[in-house]
Amino acid sequence: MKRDDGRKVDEIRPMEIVAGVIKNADGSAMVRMGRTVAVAGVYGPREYLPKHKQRSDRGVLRCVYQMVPFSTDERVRPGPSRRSTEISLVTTHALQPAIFLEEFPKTVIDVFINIIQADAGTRTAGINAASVALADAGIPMRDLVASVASGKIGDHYVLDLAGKEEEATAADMPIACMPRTKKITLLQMDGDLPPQDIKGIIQLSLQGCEKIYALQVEALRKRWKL
Amino acid sequence: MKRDDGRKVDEIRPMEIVAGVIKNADGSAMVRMGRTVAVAGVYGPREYLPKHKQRSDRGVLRCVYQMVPFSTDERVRPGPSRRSTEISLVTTHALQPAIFLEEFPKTVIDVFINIIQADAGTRTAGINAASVALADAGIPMRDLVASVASGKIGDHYVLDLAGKEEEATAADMPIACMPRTKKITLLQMDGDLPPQDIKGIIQLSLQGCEKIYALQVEALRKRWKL
Amino acid sequence: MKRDDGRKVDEIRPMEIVAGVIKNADGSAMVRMGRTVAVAGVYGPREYLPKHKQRSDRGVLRCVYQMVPFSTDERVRPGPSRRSTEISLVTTHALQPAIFLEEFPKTVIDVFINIIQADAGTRTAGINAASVALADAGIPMRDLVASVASGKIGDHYVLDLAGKEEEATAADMPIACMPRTKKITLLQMDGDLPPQDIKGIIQLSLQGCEKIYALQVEALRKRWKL
Amino acid sequence: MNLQEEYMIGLAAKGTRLDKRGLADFRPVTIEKNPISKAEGSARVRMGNTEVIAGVKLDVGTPFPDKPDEGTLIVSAELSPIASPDFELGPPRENAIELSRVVDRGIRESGAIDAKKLCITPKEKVWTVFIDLQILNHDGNLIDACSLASIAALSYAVFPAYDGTRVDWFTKTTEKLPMTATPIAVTVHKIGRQPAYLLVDPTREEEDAATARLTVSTMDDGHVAALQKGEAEPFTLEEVEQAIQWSLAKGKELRALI
Amino acid sequence: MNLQEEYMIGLAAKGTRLDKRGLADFRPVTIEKNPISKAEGSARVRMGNTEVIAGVKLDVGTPFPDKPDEGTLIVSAELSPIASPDFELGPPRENAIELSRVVDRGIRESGAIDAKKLCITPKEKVWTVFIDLQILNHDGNLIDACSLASIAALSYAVFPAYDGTRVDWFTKTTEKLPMTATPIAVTVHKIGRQPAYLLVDPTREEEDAATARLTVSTMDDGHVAALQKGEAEPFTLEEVEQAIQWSLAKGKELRALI
Amino acid sequence: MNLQEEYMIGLAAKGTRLDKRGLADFRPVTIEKNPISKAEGSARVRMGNTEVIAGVKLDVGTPFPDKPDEGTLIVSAELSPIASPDFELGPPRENAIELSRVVDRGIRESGAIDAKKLCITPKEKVWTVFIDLQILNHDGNLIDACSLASIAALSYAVFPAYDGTRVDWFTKTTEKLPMTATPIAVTVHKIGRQPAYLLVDPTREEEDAATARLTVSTMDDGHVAALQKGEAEPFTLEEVEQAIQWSLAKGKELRALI
Repeated sequence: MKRDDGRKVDEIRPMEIVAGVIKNADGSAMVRMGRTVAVAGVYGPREYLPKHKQRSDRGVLRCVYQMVPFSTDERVRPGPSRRSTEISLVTTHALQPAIFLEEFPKTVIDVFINIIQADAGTRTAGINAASVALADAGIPMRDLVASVASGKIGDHYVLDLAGKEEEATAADMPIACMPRTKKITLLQMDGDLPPQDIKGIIQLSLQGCEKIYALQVEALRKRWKL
Repeated sequence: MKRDDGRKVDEIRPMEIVAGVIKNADGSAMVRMGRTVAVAGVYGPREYLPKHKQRSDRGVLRCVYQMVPFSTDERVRPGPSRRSTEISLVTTHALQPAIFLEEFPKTVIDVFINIIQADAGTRTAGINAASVALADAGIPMRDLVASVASGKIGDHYVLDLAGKEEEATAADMPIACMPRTKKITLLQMDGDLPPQDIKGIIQLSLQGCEKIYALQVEALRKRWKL
Repeated sequence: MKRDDGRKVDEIRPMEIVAGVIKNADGSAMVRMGRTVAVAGVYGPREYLPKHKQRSDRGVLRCVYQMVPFSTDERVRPGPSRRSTEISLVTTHALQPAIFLEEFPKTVIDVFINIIQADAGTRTAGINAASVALADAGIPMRDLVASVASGKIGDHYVLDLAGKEEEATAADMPIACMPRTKKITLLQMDGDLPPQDIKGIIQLSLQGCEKIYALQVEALRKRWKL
Repeated sequence: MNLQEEYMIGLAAKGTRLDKRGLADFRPVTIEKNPISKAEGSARVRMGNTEVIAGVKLDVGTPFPDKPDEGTLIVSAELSPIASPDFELGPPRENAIELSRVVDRGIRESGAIDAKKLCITPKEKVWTVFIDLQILNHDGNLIDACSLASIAALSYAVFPAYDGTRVDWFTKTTEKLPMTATPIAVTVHKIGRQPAYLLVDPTREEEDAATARLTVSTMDDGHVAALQKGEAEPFTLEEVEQAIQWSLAKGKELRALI
Repeated sequence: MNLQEEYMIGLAAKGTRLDKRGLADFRPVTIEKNPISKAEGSARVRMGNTEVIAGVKLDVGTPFPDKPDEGTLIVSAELSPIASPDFELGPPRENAIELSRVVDRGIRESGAIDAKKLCITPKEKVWTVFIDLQILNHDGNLIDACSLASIAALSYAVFPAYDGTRVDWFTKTTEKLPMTATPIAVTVHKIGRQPAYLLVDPTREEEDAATARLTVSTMDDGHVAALQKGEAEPFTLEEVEQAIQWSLAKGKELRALI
Repeated sequence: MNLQEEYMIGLAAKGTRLDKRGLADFRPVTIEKNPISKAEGSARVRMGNTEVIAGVKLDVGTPFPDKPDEGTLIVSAELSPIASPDFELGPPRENAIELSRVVDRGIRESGAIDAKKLCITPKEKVWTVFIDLQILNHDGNLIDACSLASIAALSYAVFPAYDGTRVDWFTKTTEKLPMTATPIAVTVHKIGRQPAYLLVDPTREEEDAATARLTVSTMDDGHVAALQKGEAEPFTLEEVEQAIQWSLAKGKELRALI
């Protein structure tokens, strides 16, 4: 099968990851997946105020995903939407298992994810950026989190959907995992698939996440000059 | 005078009252008056937070009236409106005199009234439900509060307006009272009436409230298996 | 040059200042400049709550400017706008240097400015009123603050723009100053002017402020029956 | 109950008040006609130290689908913190909402404006009447002061010029609003519990001590157009009848001032 | 982990639960058809002590510019504090938003409604389908209860009369909505970490102890229409497969109730 | 005044700063052209460690009734907490509002865009120009950085395709916006009180120590298009004149970078 942009079905888009792009943040990263660009900034761990929200046994992770107004064809209105609120929530859950939050009682770790250009896969690009930004902030982690959205076009499982593939696919399935253990931390799907295809697409995505993981590690190595 | 639904002028609509309909609530009740259905849930007395809002000499009663979006012909937008804010306020005042709030300093009693079907008289149905729900919660009360809206059509004083009678009446006058002492705790009126008619309509409504009161007591008896 | 309302280029509009117009306020004033009418009320210095906002070394000044809905040709929607938020901010900064805030640690001084009729120069009228209201409240001040907006029509520098002059002017430049030292506490300008004109218009406005200052002092004298 | 409150009740038992008024007496009331030339109509009402301005603005809008041939009315009251240390910044809270709704219904439901005469093109264009209330000083009895200012401003208002496309607020016509009646709200307050006393036009101090109130709007022909009980203390039927009588009498006096 | 939680995990290890159910068992489920006669369609779902009503309202509006010949769907869930001491007043928060979006996508993306048949005049007029969810008592598993109530209410709904200009909600037709399928959501919850156990239809108590959940929406033909993982504990691929199998089986049972 | 502040004032007295710059020196400034291909025009500006992106989006809307033949301009700046520990989530506060209004007026009131050329059909359809500002890192002098990014993005922007009914953002034309001038904002900050010193392009640290600022927008022809004083310390007329001179000189340098 020939994809619009010449990729093979199991190939991710050209991907660029740069850690440390925001000077003021404790950790940060920019991730470009094809034409989608996400920037993540991490502030914390810092004292969680007001105090009654603190957890005495662990820190709290808060992620805020938002699309910058000029990131899409039709301008996005600033401010939270129902969509961005949901993505913020599932992003928090996608990243949380990777962090040793129990080491930071009473604190909050804030992760801000701004999508500055959107062309499919913004939540996955955001998770990839946030994961690197958390590591860049020196926060102890079990593993990085890698994320990609895949689907099925015709008879093929297709990795890292882009552009008009989002309309052509029988289903759009974003996934995030901790690559070392292959544990799935984000899983969503909309569409129409027989059960066996779900397994196939998840397996394809898990492989894709390994490639992304390698790029994330490389970006951190470059940042730390290892 | 013949009414659309066959009732006599001094007859209330068929009325059903069931206490204890919401398992999670401390007290609850459903009231059906014709096609109007109100559900009330009581939570409390519970500590009033933030603390600076507490009253050291008595508890605070808070009622929130709202119409569920599908309760009317044209869908109601969710969230408070000026109308629902005002009804919440007059409902609170209608119920408050019946409660021994001085026995619960520093607490708040929350009453949530949801109108799930609306066909005239929603505030009065809500007060009737809330009153039973407060008793169901075991909160000490001077009396129950009963409520009904009446008016004048042609030369007749007409009890418990329903359906198109709201348009035909010279005035719409919802009232609430503590039936044992006939003290009036809610009184509103819009329309055009000579002063003497007001007395006549209030008296008719006070009689109607006695019938409602009997049904409220019966519902509580059934609930408590007396 | 002949102005629409017959004034000379260096003449302010007929101006009326009355101190003490709001009984409940600690200080207040009404200022009429032509058809523009501003009312200012001062409450404070009073304890600044919540406490974490208090400044231990000085008091805080807060000004809120708003236009009353019926003050303009086309009705203004109630509630803050981006415009009114900005004017509130520059008004606060225009008045703050005149007040010995260091004498009132932990307090807040609230200044509410309501424009009840608008015909050019509402922010300057508001500052003039607020300045008198602060003095009326007995708050120790280095100086009063006087304010006026001027511009350039044709070849003339024109003081205190009114009505259609706002459209005719090459630039609209509101200014506020402490007249005794001629220090400029507010300066804004929109339009198109060669640099040398700016100096000329500022000088004209500083002279205008002296006349306004005299009227402010007179109003306070009258209020205090001096 | 505090001492001040007890003292007021004691005075009321003797038929008098802190400021020597009788229980059924208003403070001096004045109405200033059209103090705001930018508004289509306006009125400044002073009741003692209470001072409010009502401004009427007119604009052309679309009718509600269920009343395609009637103009619309929007009454807004903000309790601006300029007028009292009790008021706070922010969107209108329940007290401000009740105030504006009581004023609104007193005008709307009484049919004081002939809404059909505000229709320009059925289903498409009608006049919208905005009444905005600015409280300048709050010393009690805002419902009566705001209601009076509103109906006065309506009766002073004229239409702006309208060429079928745009409203020209700068040019006012001499055409008055289609008013059919002059409803006047009088609020009777209750102080004490047992015994309780009724009084009108309370100061802010008296209002704080009051346990309940009943607003009665009456019409030129002696009919009642609206009732609204406020606060938590109950009323007896006899007290309601008393309130209506007082409102009719006081309403006549206030109506004469417009 | 508290004692109650440990106890539940111990029970799960033996394949049972606090209320004696098996891990793959639902509580008794009932659906009441059209309890709200004012709605175009409605359904009351009870799952044990959880009780929700879905109401469908229809109105005529404009289509989205990018889908000029399709009707629109708006799903709203408010977690009204009447239903649980955990819920607070105010605009929907993230949990209510996730709930309504999961219900929404389960219907929208599965194509359960033939959106093109909701078009009246392309680019101008289409039917808007509102689904509003009222929670009456929250005892766990709101996603499944709300999804079931929603699809049931849609299948019971009829169009109101429409004359090309105004909708007459008072007069209902007999024409049903253009439904093409009946997606059913079943949410599998996970309790414990290592070892972990899967179970369906948790009570509120079990839900509070659960570490993660996976909602699987299945169709009449055995296909999967939607997945949504919730909460922070990860799933393995094997657990996902298990969840899909359970959802297919339970979904068939629930679909039969409509 | 703290020690750091005193130290900065001491340096300023000698004509220098913490990072060795002269008082009238900017940090290195770079402009990246069209970094956002989805926007109709965009510019990334770096001033030292301050980094902002301005994105221009175009859409077709209705004109304001009082300017029926002119396009509209909407400038929005959100101070996203990604860029600084000082920024908080939520709707724009007064600082963000002042920032966007200063940028807006610098462009609008200078007539830099020929608004009449944005008219498609008078009274009905005009182009709306949205400028959105994304701060990526805040190290001071946001007004100048955002103003520069905005005017640069405008000058790089091209119209999307438009067939009279729908905008096709996917297809960009080669037609540029009708720009007539290039206003540049330079903000002069004041540190100390007596004596006080002026400097340009402060870092965040210097900005926190500054007591006042004056933004001067200048045009290609040496005219001044806008002034905006910020913060509470007053300026003398001499200081204003100094600020204008610096702004003219620095503005020329910055304009050359576009």
